[in-house]
Amino acid sequence: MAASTFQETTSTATAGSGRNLVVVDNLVMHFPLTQGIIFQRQVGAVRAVDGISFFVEKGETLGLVGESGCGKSTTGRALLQLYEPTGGSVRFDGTELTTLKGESLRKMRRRMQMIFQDPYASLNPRMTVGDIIGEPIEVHHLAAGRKKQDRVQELLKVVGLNPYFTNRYPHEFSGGQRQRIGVARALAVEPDFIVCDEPISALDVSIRAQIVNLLEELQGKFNLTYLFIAHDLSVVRHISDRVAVMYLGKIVELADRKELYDHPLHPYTQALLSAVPIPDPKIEAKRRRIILTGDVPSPVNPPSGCRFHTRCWKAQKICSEVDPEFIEHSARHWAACHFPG
Amino acid sequence: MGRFILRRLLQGIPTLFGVTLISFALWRFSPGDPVSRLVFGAQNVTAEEIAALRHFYGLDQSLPEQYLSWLGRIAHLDFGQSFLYHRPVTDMIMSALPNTLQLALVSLTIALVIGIPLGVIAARSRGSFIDQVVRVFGVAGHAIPSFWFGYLFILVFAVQFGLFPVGGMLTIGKSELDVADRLRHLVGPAIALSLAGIANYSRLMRTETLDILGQDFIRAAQAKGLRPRTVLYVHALRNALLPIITALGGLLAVLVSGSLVIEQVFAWPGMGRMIYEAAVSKDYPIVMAAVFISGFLLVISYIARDIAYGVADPRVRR
Amino acid sequence: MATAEATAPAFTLTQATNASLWANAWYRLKKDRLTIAAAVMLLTFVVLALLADVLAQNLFHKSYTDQDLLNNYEKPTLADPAYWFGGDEIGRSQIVRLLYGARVSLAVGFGAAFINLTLGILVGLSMGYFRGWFDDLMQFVVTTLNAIPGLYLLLIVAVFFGPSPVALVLILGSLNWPGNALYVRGQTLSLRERDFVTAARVIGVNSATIMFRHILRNVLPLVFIVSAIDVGQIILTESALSFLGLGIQQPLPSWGNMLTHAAQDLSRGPWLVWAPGAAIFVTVLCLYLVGDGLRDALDPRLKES
Amino acid sequence: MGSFRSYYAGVKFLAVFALLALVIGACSPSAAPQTSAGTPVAGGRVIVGSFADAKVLNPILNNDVPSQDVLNRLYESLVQTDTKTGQPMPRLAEKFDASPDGKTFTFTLRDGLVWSDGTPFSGDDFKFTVQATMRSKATTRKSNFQDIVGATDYGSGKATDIAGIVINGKTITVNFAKASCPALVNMGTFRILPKSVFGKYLDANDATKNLDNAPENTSPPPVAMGAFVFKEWKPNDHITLVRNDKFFLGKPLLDEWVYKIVPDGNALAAAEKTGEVDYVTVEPPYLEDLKKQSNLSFFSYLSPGYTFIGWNELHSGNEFFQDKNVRQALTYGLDMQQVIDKIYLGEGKKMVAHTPPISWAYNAAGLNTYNFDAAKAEQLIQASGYTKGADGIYQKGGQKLEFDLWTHPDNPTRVTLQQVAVEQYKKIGVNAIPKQEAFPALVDRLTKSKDAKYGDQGGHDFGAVIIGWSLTDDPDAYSIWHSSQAAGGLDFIGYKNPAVDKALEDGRTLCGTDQRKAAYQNFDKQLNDDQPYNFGFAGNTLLFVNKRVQGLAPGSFGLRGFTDLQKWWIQQ
Repeated sequence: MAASTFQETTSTATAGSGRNLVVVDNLVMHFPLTQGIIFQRQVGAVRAVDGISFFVEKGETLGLVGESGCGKSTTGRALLQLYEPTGGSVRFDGTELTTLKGESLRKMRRRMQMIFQDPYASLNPRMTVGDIIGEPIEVHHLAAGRKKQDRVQELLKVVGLNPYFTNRYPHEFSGGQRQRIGVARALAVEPDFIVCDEPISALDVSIRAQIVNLLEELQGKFNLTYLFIAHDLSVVRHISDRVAVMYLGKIVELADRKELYDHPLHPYTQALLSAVPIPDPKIEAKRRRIILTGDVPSPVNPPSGCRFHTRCWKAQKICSEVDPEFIEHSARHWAACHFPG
Repeated sequence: MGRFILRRLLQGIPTLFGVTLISFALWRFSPGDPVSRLVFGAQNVTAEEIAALRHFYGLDQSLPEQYLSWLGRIAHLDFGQSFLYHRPVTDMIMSALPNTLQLALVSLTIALVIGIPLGVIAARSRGSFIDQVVRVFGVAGHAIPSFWFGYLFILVFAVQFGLFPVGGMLTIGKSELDVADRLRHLVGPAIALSLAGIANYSRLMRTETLDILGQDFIRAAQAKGLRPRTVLYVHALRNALLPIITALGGLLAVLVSGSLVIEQVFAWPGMGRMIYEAAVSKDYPIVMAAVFISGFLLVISYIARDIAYGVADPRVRR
Repeated sequence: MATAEATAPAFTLTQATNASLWANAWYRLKKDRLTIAAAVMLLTFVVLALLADVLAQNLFHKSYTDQDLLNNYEKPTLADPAYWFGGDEIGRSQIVRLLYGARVSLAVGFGAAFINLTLGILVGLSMGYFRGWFDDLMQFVVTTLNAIPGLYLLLIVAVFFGPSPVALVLILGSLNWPGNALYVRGQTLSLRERDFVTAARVIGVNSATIMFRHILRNVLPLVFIVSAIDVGQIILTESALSFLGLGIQQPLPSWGNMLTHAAQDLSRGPWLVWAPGAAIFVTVLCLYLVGDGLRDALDPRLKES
Repeated sequence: MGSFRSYYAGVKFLAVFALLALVIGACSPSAAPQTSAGTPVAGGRVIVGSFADAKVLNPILNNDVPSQDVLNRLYESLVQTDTKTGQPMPRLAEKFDASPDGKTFTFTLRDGLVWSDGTPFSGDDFKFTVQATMRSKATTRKSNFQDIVGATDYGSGKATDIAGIVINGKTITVNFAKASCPALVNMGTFRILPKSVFGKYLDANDATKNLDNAPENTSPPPVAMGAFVFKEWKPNDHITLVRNDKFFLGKPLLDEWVYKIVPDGNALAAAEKTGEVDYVTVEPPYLEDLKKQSNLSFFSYLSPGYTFIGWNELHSGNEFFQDKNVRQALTYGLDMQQVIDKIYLGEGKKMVAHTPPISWAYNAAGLNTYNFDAAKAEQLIQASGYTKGADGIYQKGGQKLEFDLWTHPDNPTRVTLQQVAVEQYKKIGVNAIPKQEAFPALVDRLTKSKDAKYGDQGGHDFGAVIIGWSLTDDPDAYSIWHSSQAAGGLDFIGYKNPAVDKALEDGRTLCGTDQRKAAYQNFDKQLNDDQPYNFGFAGNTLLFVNKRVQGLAPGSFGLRGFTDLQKWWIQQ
């Protein structure tokens, strides 16, 4: 029911099947820039996320890709209500999150978790592994005492760590092991949905596959839904069911994985794809690489019209004047471009 | 730059306002009042005289009136007249402030000149006997209560050896411009006042230098053929500059309000003694003016500090 | 007066993550004999202060108020334990008064530092964590308090409350916290942006728990070090206040008021000066050395070369 | 420091610096006469060390000792009490006379008196000073003059002249509306301002004009009547005066008289040793050390004043202070002589009544000496029906002999006395609880606070207090002991005794020497028996002067250390 009302008023990208777990509609996240000490006045805003809409279906993995600073991490965090969004709505399993406060929000947190990019920074150096993984269990009163201990050990086993490590501190582990601890902490509350914020970018290349495999394995085991954030398309290719591409606070293209990789519509997606190396040396040799010129514009003062026009080789006059609509060009394939294809 | 300074000055106004309000409230609500002190012990004082005195000092007004009329006068830079001394507060501050500044600047210089090398020396030989000696020595002066240090200095250097005068700023009868005599009088109080600085700066420099020593550019600089000591001092100093400036910002204001104990022991006619005497006598025009001025100087010193920050570290500049 | 401004430690925690904090610290500390010696000395003073009653009753057989006016200014003598350090102007035992003075001075020092610490942490954490108007307001309060000459505040407040030890603890404890608060605030501002804090929020940990379990735990070791030096400063400040007649009042002894009194009586009882002077000196020095030593030990940047 | 504070605090207690005629004072035996070495020569400078700076150099506004020290060098008075004998001596007036009814005073000026700038000195200067005082809004000195006929009318602007002061050539006649024997001292020793300088600040027809804010108050004009003329004032550092060649007692030998501020007691003693200052008065702790210095002369003399313990008779819970037996017991039970001997090195005298032993009005005959007697103290307490409780403290009807004993911590002397008193009283079964409070707060407690029960009768919120008086040279003690002073005045212990009132009134109205002496003897006998205070002791002034300074003649009264300043000279 909710989905249908959306259809009338907002972008079609929020309309999925009835199995949607997360529906994001016109989400806006601006960070104000202020001046003055006692009497602060706003002098502008960092428009980190500037009106995006998408849905995540139950059990799927949605990849969210974009350059650093394009707002993808902000999207993930705003979605989890770590920031108070400036505008728009986020529905989780039918519940509007942006208006939730206090205890009810805290209850919802049990169902949504996050895995962080930097496994060194995301674990409190002053807490033991047992405390770190035990904390969510304790906070949500899932178990206590001996049972909590058992649960922690079980979780360590699940993520492939020795269950007897509970008394150790994070610094005694390697990067990969730490990321497993982070995963265990996320799993501790038995969530439905996990935002994976570039969970492997900070890891050694040799371990990345292990973590991706672990995540995939857990998804199957616990019926998890992922929003998988990454800064290049090669990473999400393996794990994603669908992929969204972000540029400067906007989603410019969203499609099923195969569709997006095979038929990218937006020039920016094409440029990103061109940078992905292809394992076949013959194809790789012929591959045309699109080199983007210029810097990413400032999110404080984004370009008029299509935000990509300053770097786009296809740009026409209209691109700098009219912001292209995000429309469904083919089934479940949305893009925002005046000259798609 | 001009706009930056102006903006910061304007931001200081609420602070100054708060400072004066707190001081006024403390002064008024603490027990004792100037008139009853004046009258107590003077025999046969009449009730009319007491009433006249209250009126003369403006104490017959309501508290808000007193505060507002003080604020009104401040707007014209009129600090009023001292209860105790019957003279304009501005004159009194103008006679005490230069003395305090003179002492403060000299002691600050001593603290920097001794404290910085001590810190670097300690760090260079970290863990060694020298380090431990310097660590103890750097702090030792500060660990002695300052009045006791003053007494020892006087007993040994003034009474026993006659090297320095016991106190005061000038030998009676000597010219104001007699620099040698002035310096002789400065030695004791300036050293006593610099002890805290020596302790702080030597500790600060030691930490900074240890940090530098762990970094690669020292080796790089050495590879370029620079003398290790030069490299160390230049780099350590540069890195320590920001924390030292931070420390100086607050310190200057502290020094300006005077070090009562040292001024007391060495008979130095500075701000500390003036504020102290005014505070115990409840001579509020002096206290309020002194608090206002030291608050103002603090605001100024913070601005100066921020400017110095910009010069020392381009990243901070906006 | 003490210039507490300059004592803020010059390093931050952001890089401290990788070190096994206490284990490494202890390893480093063991090698720093000066710090160990200072710590042992401090501990001795604390133990002696705690044993003041026992020693006074069983060894010296005098209370700190027992007078012997006829035999005042007793010179130090080995014959009577009570006069090992001599007697004062009304014939009280100097050594007994020193023991009780240790109790008072240390209690004032640690008590006031504890209040400074608590206030500094509470305010600083809240400022850094909540930011916004609360931070602005407290910034204003802190700047304003800093802008009033501390001496003047002390004078007025001391006149206000009278010079009892409890009042003194409250006064000194409520005047020095702004420095601690600003320091904790700075640390909190940087820590609250760290991922482990975000992770805690994702889990649904409430603000208070985040502040105290996640952030405070990371700030605390450094704040303790600042506080060690704070204790020393407060003991010195008490002696300066005694010098001005506003410190701990007789008959209760504090090292500060004993020294002040003795210093005014230098020609009649010179021996009265050295013990309290030395007690203050050694204690403050040791507190500094322990503070600095701990900081060295905890600072991950100071690698063994 | 403590010494500074004690001195400083003492300043507050300073009563008027009166110097009356008729004083038959005795100088303390330890004041050694100075042996003059060599022939006096002109030139040189003497540096006087002081704990505190002068505040205001105008006798009308002055309230403190340091200012008085400097003022007395600049300005002169009609009469002056003799330092050693305490007798009234001619000063600017070569003759003076008081009528037996205490209402008319006549002064005859010397010939040829001139100010340092050559202006002649006349009775107009005196009259002007009285006028200026009456018109001032910032003075506490009106009591010296307000009973002069027409003075208050002049002050309020109802009259354009003071009718009671008549000047006839060299003769000044002052008529009082009511008898006031102490007026001769209070008025006669008042320092006279030059009308030629200050006259412009007064307007006979405009009572709002006064010299309260005259710049000359802090920067005196180079017009002096005293031995020295103002030169410069560096606040909190020093004040320099230079010789007045026209001084009426002869040109001073010294070129300069410098008042140097050294606020710390230890530093001041050190400065005296090194010769940075020539002249200091010190607290007992520095006595032994300075006595050993061969370059210093030592003078010791009793000053009019004493340190006492006051028992507040109007304090709820401490009603036992209304019981004479208890008060006497508290005097017997504290060995004051031992305190003087051990702590003040004998430099003081035990007091058993108000009038200073050096005063002409003092008579030891018939006064109980209250020699220390703990047994007697307990007997007295028991005689009043008190019994010793299990805690060793006497009690009656549930009320224990227990009270708060206040003093101010900035005076170590008083704190020490407090500690001793607490211990010794404990031994006679009385529990004194030591309490200390900063001086301004204590003043409020003594004068402004209200006791819950006796507040409307003038009762204040303290049990007992250790504090001190500095007294005028005249024995008049009306403002401290008259029952009219219990509410709001200096009788803050609420002592009321009609016989004492009568004696004090006689002392003010019956101006004959014998009559006054009898009155004050009566007064002392009453106080001696009543013991409303433990009268404590009077401490000596301990004066050290560098031996290069010659020609000194210090004593208890009048100009004290600065007598005959024109005769001082520096040995080369």
